[in-house]
Amino acid sequence: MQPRSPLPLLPLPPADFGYSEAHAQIQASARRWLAEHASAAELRRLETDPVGYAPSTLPALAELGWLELGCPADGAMDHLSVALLAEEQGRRLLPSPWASTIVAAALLAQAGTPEQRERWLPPLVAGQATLSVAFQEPRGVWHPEQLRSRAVRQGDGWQLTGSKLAVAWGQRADALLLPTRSAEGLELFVVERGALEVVAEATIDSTRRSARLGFTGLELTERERLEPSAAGAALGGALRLARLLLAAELVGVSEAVLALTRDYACLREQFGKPIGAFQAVKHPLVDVLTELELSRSLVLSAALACGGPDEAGADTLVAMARWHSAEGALRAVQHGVQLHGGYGFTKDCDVHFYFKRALASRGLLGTNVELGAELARRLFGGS
Amino acid sequence: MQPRSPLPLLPLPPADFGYSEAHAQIQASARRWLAEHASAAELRRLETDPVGYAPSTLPALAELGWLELGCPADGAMDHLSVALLAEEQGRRLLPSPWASTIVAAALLAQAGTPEQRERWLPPLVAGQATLSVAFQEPRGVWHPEQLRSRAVRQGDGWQLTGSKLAVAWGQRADALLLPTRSAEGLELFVVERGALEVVAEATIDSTRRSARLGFTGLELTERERLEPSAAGAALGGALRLARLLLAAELVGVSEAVLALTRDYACLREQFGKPIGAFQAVKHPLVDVLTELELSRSLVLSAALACGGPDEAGADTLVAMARWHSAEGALRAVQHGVQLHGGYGFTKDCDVHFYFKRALASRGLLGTNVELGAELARRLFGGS
Amino acid sequence: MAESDALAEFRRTLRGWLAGNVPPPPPFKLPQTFLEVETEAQFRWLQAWQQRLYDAGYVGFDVPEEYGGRGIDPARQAIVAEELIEARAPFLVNFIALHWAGPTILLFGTEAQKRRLLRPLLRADEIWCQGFSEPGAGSDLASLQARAVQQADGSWRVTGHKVWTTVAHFARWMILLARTEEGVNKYASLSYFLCPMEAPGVSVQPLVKLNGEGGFNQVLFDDAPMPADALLGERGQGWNIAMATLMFERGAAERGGKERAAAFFAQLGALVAVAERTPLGAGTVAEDPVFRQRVAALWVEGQAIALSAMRASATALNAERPLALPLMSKLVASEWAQRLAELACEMLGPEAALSLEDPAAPFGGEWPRAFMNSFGMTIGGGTSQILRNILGERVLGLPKSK
Amino acid sequence: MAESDALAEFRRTLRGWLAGNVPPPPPFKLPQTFLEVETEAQFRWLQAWQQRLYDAGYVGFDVPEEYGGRGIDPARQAIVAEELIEARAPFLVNFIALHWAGPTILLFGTEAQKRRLLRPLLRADEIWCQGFSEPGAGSDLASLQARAVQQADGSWRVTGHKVWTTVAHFARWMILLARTEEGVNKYASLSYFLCPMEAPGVSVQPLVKLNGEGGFNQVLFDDAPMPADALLGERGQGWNIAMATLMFERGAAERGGKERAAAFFAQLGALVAVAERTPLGAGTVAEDPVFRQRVAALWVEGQAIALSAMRASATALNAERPLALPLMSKLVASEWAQRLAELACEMLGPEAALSLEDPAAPFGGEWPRAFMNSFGMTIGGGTSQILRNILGERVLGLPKSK
Repeated sequence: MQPRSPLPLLPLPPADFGYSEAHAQIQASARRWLAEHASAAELRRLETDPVGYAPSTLPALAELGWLELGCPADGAMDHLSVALLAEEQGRRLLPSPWASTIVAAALLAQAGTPEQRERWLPPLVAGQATLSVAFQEPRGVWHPEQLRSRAVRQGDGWQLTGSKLAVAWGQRADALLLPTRSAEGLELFVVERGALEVVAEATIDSTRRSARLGFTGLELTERERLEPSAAGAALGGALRLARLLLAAELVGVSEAVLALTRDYACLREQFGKPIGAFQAVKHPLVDVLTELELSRSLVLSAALACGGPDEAGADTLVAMARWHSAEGALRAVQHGVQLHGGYGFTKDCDVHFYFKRALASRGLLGTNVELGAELARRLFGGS
Repeated sequence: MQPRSPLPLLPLPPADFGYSEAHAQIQASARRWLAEHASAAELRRLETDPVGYAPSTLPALAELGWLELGCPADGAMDHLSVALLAEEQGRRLLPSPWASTIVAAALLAQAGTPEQRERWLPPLVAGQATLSVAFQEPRGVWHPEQLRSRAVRQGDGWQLTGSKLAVAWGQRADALLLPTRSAEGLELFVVERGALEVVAEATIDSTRRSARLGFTGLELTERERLEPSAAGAALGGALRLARLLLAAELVGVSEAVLALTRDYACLREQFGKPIGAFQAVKHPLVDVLTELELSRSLVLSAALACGGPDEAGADTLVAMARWHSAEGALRAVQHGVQLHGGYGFTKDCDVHFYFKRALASRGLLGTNVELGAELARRLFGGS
Repeated sequence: MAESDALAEFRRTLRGWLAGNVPPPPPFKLPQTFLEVETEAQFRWLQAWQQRLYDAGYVGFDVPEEYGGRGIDPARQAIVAEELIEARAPFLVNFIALHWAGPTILLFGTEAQKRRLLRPLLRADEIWCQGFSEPGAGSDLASLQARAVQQADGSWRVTGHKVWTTVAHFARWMILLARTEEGVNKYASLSYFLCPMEAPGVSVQPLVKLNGEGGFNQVLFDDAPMPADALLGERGQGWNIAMATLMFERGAAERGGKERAAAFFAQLGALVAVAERTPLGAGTVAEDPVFRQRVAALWVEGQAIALSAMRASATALNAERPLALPLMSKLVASEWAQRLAELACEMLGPEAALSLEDPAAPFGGEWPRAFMNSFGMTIGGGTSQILRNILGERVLGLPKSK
Repeated sequence: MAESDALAEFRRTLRGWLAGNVPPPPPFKLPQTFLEVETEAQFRWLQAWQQRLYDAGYVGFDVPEEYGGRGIDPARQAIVAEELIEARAPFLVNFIALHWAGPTILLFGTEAQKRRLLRPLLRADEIWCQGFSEPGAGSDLASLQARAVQQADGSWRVTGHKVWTTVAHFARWMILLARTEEGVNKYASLSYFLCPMEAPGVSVQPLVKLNGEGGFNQVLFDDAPMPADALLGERGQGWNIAMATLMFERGAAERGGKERAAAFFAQLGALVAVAERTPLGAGTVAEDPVFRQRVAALWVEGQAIALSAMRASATALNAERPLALPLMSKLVASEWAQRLAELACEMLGPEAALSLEDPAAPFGGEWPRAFMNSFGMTIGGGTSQILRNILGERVLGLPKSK
């Protein structure tokens, strides 16, 4: 018998993975709607659009209930539904601030003052307003303990100084949620966009735009400060949700690339047969398949755990899902380009949209090296 | 233009890689001799042999000049010839303490007292005696600065305490060379085997036997101590040579496995054609081929550098060769077993000898993780 | 989801029973899995354990009571499997019987076959081996050459050469695939037999695995007789029945996901133990950032495989691609286990060379042994290469490679 | 091995000339390689550089003087190549001409073709593009459909559709592969042409690469005329000549190993710079043990590739397997460069998403661009998949996969 060390106990899903008839319906209706409203042609049109998404998208999603599922008024949500929707959205790369908005809403719902919640949540759920959480700072910083943005008490109010980057759809958000650190610890503020210096980033990924923010001595009042007692837990929950959504989206990316490449491999003939008959094409596609099915198991389990009592366990599963789906998606898009051959190297082939999304996503909210270190700490302790 | 950082300058080989007609002849004659004297049948016979190699082997190699090439009296040697011979030996896995003996001889030639050299070098070159350097200690220690074996001055002599493991052919060596540390620094001793507690290790690799040594309060005189002024450089050189030989052998291992598997893939038919026609077999074999050709370039360049003035550069190239050939050989033998299918899983198939050698060699004189860290220090500095 | 009171009670009782009944290690080396059972002593010891477990009522929750089972009860079966791993109980030696032959007989056997064979199979009174592969027919199984000829009295005579037959030297029965028909395609000419191993003309010769262990064999049939009722299913139906067996073999069976998950966690725990107990420099391997990263990667992948084993039975979640998880489980699990064993060997550094026979070998020399044995799983039961073909063709719908 | 005095003097002079003549970066973004030349401004600037270098006497050491070259002098050629990298000089824009078309013309051209074409090719006065691939003929090049029909006067008319034609929009000439014969096998029915691009019926349409850059095109031929002397070699010899060109393209050419080695070291140096200059936590990426290990692995592999490029010309060391290094060099180099660019992107974390257009992008956004461009090399000139087939069949002697 081999000696064994105990592993951290992670939450295990129930036998049916909590997947109900209601989930199947949500998924099916999302797929129908996306098939009608999201297309590669629309992605091409939006590439040069200054906004980057159709203004009608968010109200339409609100009508479908996507926002309600993600931002229920009582602060709880069905993470599994949201993850399923995120995957569907990833399959089509539907551009919209849906994901960033529900992450912001979850944060506000948990740590906003009654006034802030009253001000923002109803228009958010109606698809009439968007918010975004500015998690990421320069130098690869995102961990709440390591933030460099500073909040200093100034009389009755606050002075904020710092900078943020890769803020999803920050250039169009009505307001931004700013995590900062003060002498007392973590502080969250909700600030209307006009008060900040917001610059749209030029990125490789036209389907999810982002911005960098700067603020130097920005004067704010207590009204813009979220409940300090809830800030830590709420930011942790928002980070977990954001990572979960990213992971689920990336499963969708892998699915889409697999479908495109599989179809091409069945049609494209060389040497008198479809290239999919060659193991040099078939086997990498199988590897994409197996990786994405493994990612999906992690994403679903992580989504279930997010609704459960074991927050540390949920964090670990979410980190695993994020790690695995980002690795898998990057392999998937690389095979996608390579196996499409010369055509795959052109913008005519739809794979490039997915390639860019996968590449742009891999470093968000923790690189895989950081996530690996985070998981190793869970396993072994230490630093 | 991308900004660039300077890389450490490594010695580059001349256009002909220093490979002369003489080298070609050495290689050809070695190959002829090995074709006649080394075989899988002999490996099978020796598996249960208590010695592990034919007693006639070393004198025969001496006659062929293998030992002279490796242990010239003036301390210099043609590393390229020795590396070429080591590769040939690796292809056949010829069991013999040839490699360990010439490493020991190189150490003695550089740091032995005149009396020690007189005592040992002539019988070594004649294939009448064998020596082995005990580089490796428990806890993965091999670096000369980190050795835990201790030498303490005791009156006119010394008292040694420590333990060693994975000493190549240590159970048959006439004497062992023991690196230790004293208050003054590194100390080398040459000790006849009988004075030590020597236990043959039971390893997976029957083609290169090894022993562990123990010594507690072992009393030695100055006569057994090598020149302290030369000890550091000599041990460094011996380590370099041992790693080079290991790397070259492993290129031979990859070559042999590639040949066996390629031949099998041409003969074995499934689904009405030779399995080598399937890309799932062909492409991994090509990867074995490209890796081993890359390893070979490193081994040859490292061998040339070992004869040159830039010791740090030679150390780096040797570390690279050792790293790359060990990784490559382990991949090669894994593919070798896998692609032979059920037959590859049996001892009837010769691949298992190579599998075991590759697995047993990977951790010797620095694991690949350590070598990677060593190379990174060269590149970036730091620890 | 909390367990029902009845199940929780069952688990408690079982746990108590195991605490009192799991035997201490024997004085000889135990094999790592059923694939390596070599000596009579190992076999008897393991057989006794399965018999004791059966007699206590814990074997056979996938077999109706009339055939000697405990009635179909997946929940209890899963609990037994989990608790056996938890208690580090020995494996069940009649593995091929329990997981491949048994379910196949239950699916395709006659009432008489089920009544005769299943009970002694569950109790390890009669051991089963598998006779599919041949020297010339590995990946291309359908090209096998063993031939069974029906006699005037309805009985059979079989001649052929099977390899890769684990535990054949202890087996009373073999599930045997042989050619019976002429003039039809290679798939339609095969039949499936439940072949007695004690017949004259059957000889078992041990093969030695690359790591020196035995436990697997070749079996030669020289005009060996089989009774008429050795045939399972219909003549010419052999390929289809064999595919069912292979699905069981590749993990497509309804075995509990939690059981398989527990097995992955056990392997990971063993790897973590190597990292934590193997000294490196002033500390241990578990403190080295590069090894930590690699272990983390295997942890993620292992967790994903374990969760996928559980998800395989959540039908609604596999509607889009129902065959993917069953067909991929052996592929990903066997390659993962191989990487895990390789990493453990790498952690051991030069001491990874020490074998079972060396008393100073870390972890008893089990890791190089496990690494070598891991190829049994990436080759046997369909090589990884063949499984990738099958997944590409049956799940992705890509054109045939052959 | 010390350089001869004459060569050392040549190197000194060149180094001095470069110090005074390498132009400062232009006000617009330069392409990373010749594959990405997109705008007229980029082209003119790069053309002027090649012309200046030619006029100074540093281009054409692989072409005899009577054709406008500097005489065959591999040593000087290697020195020029090394010093250009050392001085970070711009690349030579007429790349296809210098490395593929030129050597092919020198090998197969008539005296008149060589006299007419080589000098303007070396000086970048006339740019060359390559017309091999077609939408339906990529990996299976021999199945191409472009057709050239000889007219009564000996001239030709060509109709077809070529893709993947880098710099076609600036090209005066194309090396063109087209079908000319009927009733013979697909290989024997091809001929090789030196086709003028300014003829009526030739239209060039830009294609856009996945990263948004241009520089590569499709070219449509609609009954376009070519003179009789556009044919290179004999009718029906096209496949063999094309194979020679592909060998040049895949790096089998006699280009100096040291030059190629210097290119690898430049790429590695760029990766090291990313590690050293990219902040991570309190330090830099270069202090992270996991990234260090990965960079070390790429360093080892890059050094091995560079040394192999040098070893390729040491004939005696390649006697056993003369084709291995030439045929593998593009495969290993392109996959290595792809991994390197991917690793650089990983080091940049979230900022790997920033593109060339973002003034705050680290390293000007070159790394995601380079990663995407790297697929041009793993696809173009024979995909990695096809190259593995070729190596397996031609070097290892394995049976054909097709």
